[in-house]
Amino acid sequence: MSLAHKGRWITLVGLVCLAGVYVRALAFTPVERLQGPAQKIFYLHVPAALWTEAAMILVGLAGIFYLFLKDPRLDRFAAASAEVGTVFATIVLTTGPIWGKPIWGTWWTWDARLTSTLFLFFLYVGYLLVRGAVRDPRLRARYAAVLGICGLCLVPFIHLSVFLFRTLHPQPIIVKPSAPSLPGSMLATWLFSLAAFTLLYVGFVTQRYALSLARDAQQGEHADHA
Amino acid sequence: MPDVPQNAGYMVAAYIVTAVILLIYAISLHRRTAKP
Amino acid sequence: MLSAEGLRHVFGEGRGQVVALDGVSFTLTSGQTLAIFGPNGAGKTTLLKVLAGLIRPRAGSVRVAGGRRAIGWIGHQSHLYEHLTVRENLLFWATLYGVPAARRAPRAAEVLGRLGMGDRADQPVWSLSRGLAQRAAIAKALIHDPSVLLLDEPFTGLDLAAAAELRALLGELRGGGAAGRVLVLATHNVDEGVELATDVAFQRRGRFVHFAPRAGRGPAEIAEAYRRAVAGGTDG
Amino acid sequence: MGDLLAQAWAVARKDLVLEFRTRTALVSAVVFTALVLTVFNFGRDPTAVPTVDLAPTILWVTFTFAAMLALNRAFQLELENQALEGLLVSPLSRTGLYWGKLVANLVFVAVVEAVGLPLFVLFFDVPVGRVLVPLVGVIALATLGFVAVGTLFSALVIRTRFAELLLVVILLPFLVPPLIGAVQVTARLLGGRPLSESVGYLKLLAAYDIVFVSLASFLFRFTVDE
Repeated sequence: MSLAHKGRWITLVGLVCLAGVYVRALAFTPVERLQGPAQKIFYLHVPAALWTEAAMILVGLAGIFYLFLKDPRLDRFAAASAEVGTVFATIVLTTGPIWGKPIWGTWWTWDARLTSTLFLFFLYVGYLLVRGAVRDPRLRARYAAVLGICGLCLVPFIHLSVFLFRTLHPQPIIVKPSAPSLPGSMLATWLFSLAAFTLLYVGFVTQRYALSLARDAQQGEHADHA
Repeated sequence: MPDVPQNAGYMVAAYIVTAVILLIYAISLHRRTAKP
Repeated sequence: MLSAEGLRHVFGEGRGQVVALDGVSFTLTSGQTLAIFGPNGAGKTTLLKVLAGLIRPRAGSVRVAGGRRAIGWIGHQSHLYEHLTVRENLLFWATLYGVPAARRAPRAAEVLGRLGMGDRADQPVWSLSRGLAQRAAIAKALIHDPSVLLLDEPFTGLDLAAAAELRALLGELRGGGAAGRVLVLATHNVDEGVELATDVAFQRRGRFVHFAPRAGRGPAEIAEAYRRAVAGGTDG
Repeated sequence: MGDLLAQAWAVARKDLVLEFRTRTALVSAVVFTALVLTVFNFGRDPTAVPTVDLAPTILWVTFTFAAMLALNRAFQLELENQALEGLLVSPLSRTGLYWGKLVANLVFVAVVEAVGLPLFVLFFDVPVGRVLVPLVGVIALATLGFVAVGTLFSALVIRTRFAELLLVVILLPFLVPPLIGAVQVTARLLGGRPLSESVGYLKLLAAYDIVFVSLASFLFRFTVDE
């Protein structure tokens, strides 16, 4: 079974799992009284945001190891993780405002998670642009690793500056969305959704990795270490 | 008992948007890796 | 002393690879001048860049007595800042090459004198003619009195007079015996710099298909040997 | 170590001599700064928004643009004069080259800021007198942050297409933490509030400088070596 097939299966399982989350969240999880049904956006928004950040951290770590080991597989993984991270960031940046409108009355709020995801999105765009602008695979891998490592080191500073900024304008947090201090059934749904997104991340990255592997082999640019 | 805010529409919108984004990406990956 | 051991280098990866160096090894001692002939794309420039430390080879090693500080590089780029004067350029590069502060000014004056550029020393580089700019570039390469001098096609773009002048200068620079410098000269034009060479090498597809002392052979014999080696060496 | 500093200073001095001798870049940056400040001046209605609230943002947006001009020029000198190969052949360590370029960029930006700040005070009639020393301190702290990252990235983009555009895009997320810190502290200073209120942001700026100057010093060699 080729890598692409494995990736497709994992993605399929992830999508089925996500369907399960949809059913469970929409039909079997109690509505939160203060925020109303809109609160259920939380089950998609937060896992996607966690994986947006996790994907960038993995890009950075892959970059660190690439600089020392010079193994093209690490570079391929970093490229895959960055692309998948961008997709998840898009989800966060669309569901965020949709959730913000009914709760805080405005489409965009400088909420901590939304703001840091926006900065991560710019980081991803920069990363993918650098990968697109460099022809030579080894040079591209090295430049991407340098940018990935800087991105990894930037994540804590994004949180710190957003945290300091937020203590300046505290939003009326009705339900603290970040910490899952939720009653049992809601927490279970949230964890279920996190599992679904994890599967999707792994499935997508595997497929994207297989894709760049095929593309490199076809152009004969990457020696096949796999 | 304060009545629960009726904002289910936003929830549905968010769930649809998420599904659309994920499906589009899944399909694009599927097609791109399918080509020999 | 300059020695290369099993140098191998490749550009790109997988099937799209271009083999630039495929196992090059040699050793040169003071006073020796190696002229490397080969068609464009034989990997001559890559070899010189690896010797100079500009490119890390995929395999093999380069040893230079005195390390990078002892290497002079004359390539297609002058490395001179146009808006600085010739002297300012020399003083700047002397600092980078670790020439002690007190020694820099006299050393610059000495090199400028030797290259007959004393009167142009305080002119900005952009105002120099091509020939003078080439000489200024050579002055830069000599500022730290390198024991190894690497020249990548130094004669290209020079008219006959300038080429003859350069040849005379290199001959004088080489010095003889133990105190002499090691010169490595890469060119695709056989009759340039043959007289300078103590040893001759033909490079083809990243490999030396011929490496031997010149032994008094003139440009004609070398050209003939080159044709035979390149033609004969079709095993590549 | 002494050798390294001497070489780094030689690189910085060379850059600055060239900048002050050709002066084109410096003059254009200064004129640009004055222009942006003027435009901001006409762009606002003093009666609607009190200047003090808007001033810090205007100051820092102007300084960021000016820094961008300097960073774009950072390695232009080497390219125009075909000298980068010379620097890489010489025994000058990559870190020495980075520090030389960093110092040159910082001086360039400092000169532009030294002109921009008085103009800013003049145009916006902002009471700076009492807080001048801490204000200059914050400006230095924040400028070091994004110029350190900018110098690394300007070396990274020189060999790619659309280098200027790419530099701005990949640098954008890295500008945010120093900018947020700088604007917040400047606002407090101009608002006459005691420095003790901005300790959090000052720590952010200091930490950012330490992390990214050392990270960039380490990563620089991977952006210039072939």
